[in-house]
Amino acid sequence: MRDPVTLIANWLSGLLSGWGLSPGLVTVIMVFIGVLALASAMLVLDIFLVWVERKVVARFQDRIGPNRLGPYGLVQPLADVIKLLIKEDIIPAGADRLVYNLSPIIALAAALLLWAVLPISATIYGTNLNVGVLYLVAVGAISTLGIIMAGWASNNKYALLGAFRTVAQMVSYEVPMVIVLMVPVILTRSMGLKDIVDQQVIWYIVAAPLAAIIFLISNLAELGRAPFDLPEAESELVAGFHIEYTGMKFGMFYAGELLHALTVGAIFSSLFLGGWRGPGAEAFPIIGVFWFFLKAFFMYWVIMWSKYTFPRLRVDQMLNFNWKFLTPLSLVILMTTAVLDKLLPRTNMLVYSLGMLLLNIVIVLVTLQILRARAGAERRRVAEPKPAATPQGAVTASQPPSGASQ
Amino acid sequence: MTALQVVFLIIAVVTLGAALMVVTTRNLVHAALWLVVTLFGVAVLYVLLDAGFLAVAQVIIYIGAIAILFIFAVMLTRRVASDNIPQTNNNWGWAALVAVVFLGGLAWVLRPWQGFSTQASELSSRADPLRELGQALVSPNAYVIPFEVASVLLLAALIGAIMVAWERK
Amino acid sequence: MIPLSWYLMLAAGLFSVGLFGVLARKNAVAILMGVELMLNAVNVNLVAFWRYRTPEVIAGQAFAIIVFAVAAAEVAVGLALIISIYRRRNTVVADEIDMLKL
Amino acid sequence: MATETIIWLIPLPPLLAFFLIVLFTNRSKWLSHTVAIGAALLSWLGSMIVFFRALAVEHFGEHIFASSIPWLATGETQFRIGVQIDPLSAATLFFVAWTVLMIFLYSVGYHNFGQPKGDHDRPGLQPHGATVSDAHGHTHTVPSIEPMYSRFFAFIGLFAFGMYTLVVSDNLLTLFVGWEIMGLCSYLLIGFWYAKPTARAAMIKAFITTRVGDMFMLLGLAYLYSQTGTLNYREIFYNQEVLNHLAETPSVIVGLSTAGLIGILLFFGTIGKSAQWPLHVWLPDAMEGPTPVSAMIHAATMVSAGVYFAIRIFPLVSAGSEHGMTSVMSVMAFIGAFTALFAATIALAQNDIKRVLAYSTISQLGYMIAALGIGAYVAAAFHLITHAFFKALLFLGSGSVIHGMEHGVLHTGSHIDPQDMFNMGGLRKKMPVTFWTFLIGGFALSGFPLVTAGFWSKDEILADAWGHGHFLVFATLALAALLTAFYTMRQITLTFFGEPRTEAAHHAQETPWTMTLPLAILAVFSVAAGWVGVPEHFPGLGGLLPNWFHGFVGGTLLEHPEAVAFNAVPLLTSLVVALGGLYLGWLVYRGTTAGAQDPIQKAVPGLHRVLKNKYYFDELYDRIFVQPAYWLAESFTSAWMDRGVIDGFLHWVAMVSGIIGNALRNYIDKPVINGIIGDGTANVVRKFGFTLRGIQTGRIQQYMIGALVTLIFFSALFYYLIFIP
Repeated sequence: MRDPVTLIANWLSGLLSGWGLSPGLVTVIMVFIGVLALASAMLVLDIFLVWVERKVVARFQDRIGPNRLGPYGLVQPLADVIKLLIKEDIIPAGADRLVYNLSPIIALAAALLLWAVLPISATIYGTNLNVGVLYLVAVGAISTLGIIMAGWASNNKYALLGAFRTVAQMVSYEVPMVIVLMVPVILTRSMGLKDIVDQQVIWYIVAAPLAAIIFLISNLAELGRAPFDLPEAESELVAGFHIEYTGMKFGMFYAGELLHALTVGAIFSSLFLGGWRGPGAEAFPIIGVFWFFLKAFFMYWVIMWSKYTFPRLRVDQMLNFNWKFLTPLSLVILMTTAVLDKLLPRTNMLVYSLGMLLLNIVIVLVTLQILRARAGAERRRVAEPKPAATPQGAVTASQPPSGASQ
Repeated sequence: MTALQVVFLIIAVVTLGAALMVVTTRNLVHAALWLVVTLFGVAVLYVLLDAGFLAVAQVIIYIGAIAILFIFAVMLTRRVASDNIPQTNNNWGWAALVAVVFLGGLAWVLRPWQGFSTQASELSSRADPLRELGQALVSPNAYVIPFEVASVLLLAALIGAIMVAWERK
Repeated sequence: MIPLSWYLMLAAGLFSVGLFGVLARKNAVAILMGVELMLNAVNVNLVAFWRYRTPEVIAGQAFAIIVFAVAAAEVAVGLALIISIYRRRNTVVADEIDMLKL
Repeated sequence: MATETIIWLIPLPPLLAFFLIVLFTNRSKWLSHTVAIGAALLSWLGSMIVFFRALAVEHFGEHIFASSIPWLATGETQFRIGVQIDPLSAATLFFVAWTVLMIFLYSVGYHNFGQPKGDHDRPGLQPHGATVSDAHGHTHTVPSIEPMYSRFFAFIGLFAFGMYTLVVSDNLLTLFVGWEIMGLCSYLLIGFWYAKPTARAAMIKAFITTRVGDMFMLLGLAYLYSQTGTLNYREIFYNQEVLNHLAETPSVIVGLSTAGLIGILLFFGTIGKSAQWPLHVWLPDAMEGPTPVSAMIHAATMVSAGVYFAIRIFPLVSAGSEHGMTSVMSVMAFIGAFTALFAATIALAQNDIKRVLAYSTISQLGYMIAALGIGAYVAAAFHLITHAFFKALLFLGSGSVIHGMEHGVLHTGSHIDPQDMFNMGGLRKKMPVTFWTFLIGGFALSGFPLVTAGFWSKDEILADAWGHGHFLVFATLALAALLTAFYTMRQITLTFFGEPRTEAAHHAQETPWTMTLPLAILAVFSVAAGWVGVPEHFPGLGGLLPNWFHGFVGGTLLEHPEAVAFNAVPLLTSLVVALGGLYLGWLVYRGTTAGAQDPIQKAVPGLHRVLKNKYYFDELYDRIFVQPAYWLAESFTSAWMDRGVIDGFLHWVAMVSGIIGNALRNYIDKPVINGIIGDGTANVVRKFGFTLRGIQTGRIQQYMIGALVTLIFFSALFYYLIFIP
């Protein structure tokens, strides 16, 4: 009973094969059922997330949030969904119908597809891709595509501009994310997420805290939330790429975004916080699920926390921060961890992790030192008194410059 | 017809159809999107050919970067009201003919080739293509040189592209 | 199982479609797309030959990776050129870019 | 100093004078004439030394003064030139030295040295006198100095050099060089006053006619050289076998031996130079030159050079004359005699004082040539020398008469010809010295018996003619002698006797001492020279003086010519002829008054007109030679030959080439080359180019299709060729 899910799965496959289906077909059906179960679970969770989002945001802003409908406003999301479903579905004139309708689907699908790889518990996982990590990046790329299609199809200049900004941001932040993503891969010597989580007896946050932070930051940018929420900055671009979307299409976008945030939290936790690892998770995979979701929601909270505290960044600040700070730093981390990995003995994970931690601390100190020096130079430059019109300059060209200083 | 073959056929049809759509649709953005579909089809083909890493790489590189680049390019170079004019130039007849002849030629050449219909051999279980690939790419006696050259090429292309597209004032 | 010939035929088809795209499309970007298709066809062939002929030798896949790199570089530079031509000539139609002079 | 070096040096001072004057001193007149006269003195001194040393030598004919140097390398042999003085050249040298010196001296006075510059004298014209105002104010014109004074002395210096070279040379070539230099100087001096058109015509006439003679002479020299291989006197004229060889070998012209032909050709040179009958026309016109020139050229030197040359080649001419006169000698005799008579007759009708003397010179030269023709070698030489003296005297005398007359013309300002005898008359009172010397010269010319040198030499010739039986020659010469006496007396009476027929004659004055001194000296010689050659068996005077001349000059020939036996007839005829002529001349012309007509003209107007116009020879030559020459030049060569034939030919060639060119252009160049090859290929290439141009469309996709099509085609081809079998 420690693992009801696999139990049910085996039961079902036995049932099916019992019906005389060819084993291939059976696996196909089983896979299908698995996917269906996971997807529907996620979507339901998605609706709950809407509530969570609004409640937590309210709390941050020192207000209560929806509490009218149902106990603590739990029914509010349902109301929202029903409202969205009822709303008239307007397609802007000149919009590219096919692309217009396709983009919300892709946006949501991208979020869902990520779950295929995440090991929810020791035995419950979509599939054990040996290139799991890369899969994550790939799906991220697809979400970018969706946004572009949305921006393009709605035949609206602001939408297009918003789409461009989003894509620029996502594409540029993808680079540090992918690089930093390699750090856990180096630590576990495998790209499969299942292996990463299995290896994480000692959470990787301990071994590579800096990598974790960079991963988190870049993912925030990927989501287009928090300090980096330029795409749908209300004051400037109204609602970014999903201006023209109304009704359920907008709902899908909104839900996709929330789900994606949760997924990022889940990925972060599985990569750096040991995923389903927790006391009793080994023995009872179902408890693993609990730990997994606990960590996921914790990270989700952190994301929301950063969203409602940091002010919005300017576009050039955002890009500079990425290309001039994050990318070089992540490259350095990757290089050093790779080198150190070769040096440190893998036999004793604790020593290994501490070594890695030490490395990270050193890197942090060095970067702080560099930043402080650069900041000092900048302050001096700004503070330097710029001379007013020097007498030399005032001299007419005809007289030789040397003699006119009296 | 095994399931796999059915899957293969579906994917083949999807890929070829998307490819045809890429070269025939009038709206360029649609062409780009159909391209994405084709690339996706190819990625799935890789999966069928047990080259998982390549599939994901395909997705990341082609769809993630190149397709988006295409879309960017199309949007940047869009001229007003030029979407619905026929996008093929006037000697498409010849092009079609050449393509068909090419296809025929290839097929005709491949037919007598004895290895034409070899069946897929079982992958030895212990073999881990990803590891082999990783090592092949960096081990000196295999493909490190092309790998390094490719990196230099990418750097050059990077700088070149920026220089060329630089908006000279 | 799927015989190698299917893959080859698929690749050939994809290649010739790409070829047609290159030869027939008016827009330069579309031509590059055609080129991409042809490169993908090549990749499929490479991987197919790796899978069917010599699974023990990783050369096929290595080549595919290299083709990826080259394709990416090629598209980057190609599109940069096209954009600069567009800025200078205000056209991307291949037939109108027939003068070496700017 | 050795005699040979002196001989070498004799010709050089005048040449030096010529260059000094031309290059340096021509600006100052005094310096120029001093240099010239100094040079003449030096040469004269050298000649006298050599002459007297020659006299001192016993049998001078055999051992003569001679020295020669190798001058020209002709193949392996060296052509040698040098100097040689033998008795003949010694005698010639003597009279040449004297006459040249006298003429140099005379020219100073003649060209009015010391007189003021002419008012409007122009170089190239005779001085026209200068107006001078004496102490108390009234002006009168005085003869002015010759503007080209130093130029005159330079030319006569060059002339003297030519004469001396001719005399001292030991071979025919340097003789010919001297000969040509004198020709040039006569040309320059005749045309001294080159502004006068008549002078210009005369100089050209003189030069051309002498050149005709010289051309034949040159032919003769060349022929001689080709036959004998040398031109040296000793090797030819004193080498008997050479002479015999020449005499025997027949020449190109049948009937004439080589010696004969060469003789005739060389004799032509003498005819030209000494103005014998056919080529005599230039001498009278040469009177255009100043009188010293006429004297020098036409009395003393140049013309006598011609005779000297004839005497020099006498051995060649007389080679083979054992059996009577050779053809050449008969030709010489005929021409000599005829010229003597012919010139004498013309002299009768001349009014100009100098022209009469010119014709008398021609006739006297005819005498010498006739003497040579009949073999009287010594007599010819003797007459040559005596004639030189008294003819120079007569010419200089006439010069001083003219000079006196000019004085009178300037004084009276009347425009009459100072040279015309009919404007003179009665000058014996005005110019006594000139009168007496002129009289002596005249008597010597006409052969006044016993006293004058002319008598002895002319008598010698007549005696020889009679002695050798040439009676025809004797008769003509006697008649010529008569006419000579007659016109001499005519001249003397017209100029000196009677009353001055014109105002100018009335004011004529005696000429300065520089002119009268030479007259006096020459007068002495005209008399003394005769006594040198008095024949032994002459009745009365015979034995008094030894016939030195015959012995001395005879020595130049190989075998001595023996003196001819005495015979009374020639002696008597010469006496009668001389005295008769003189008396007749005085008788006819003593009464002529101013403006009177010439008695002869009154007597025989027709003959007189013919004589006056010199038998119309000038017109004859004009018609025979000059007109045809012009015609030849004008119509034949230029009109017909040049324009007609040559130009015609050229035009024809041009036309033909034009036609060919056009034909080529029209039928080959345009249609074939331009058409087929040129444009044809161009069109083909263009067409080909056009078809190919299609490919260059600029559309990149068409290129790709093209490339792929060929790729497929070739791959199929190769596949089919290589793989299938």
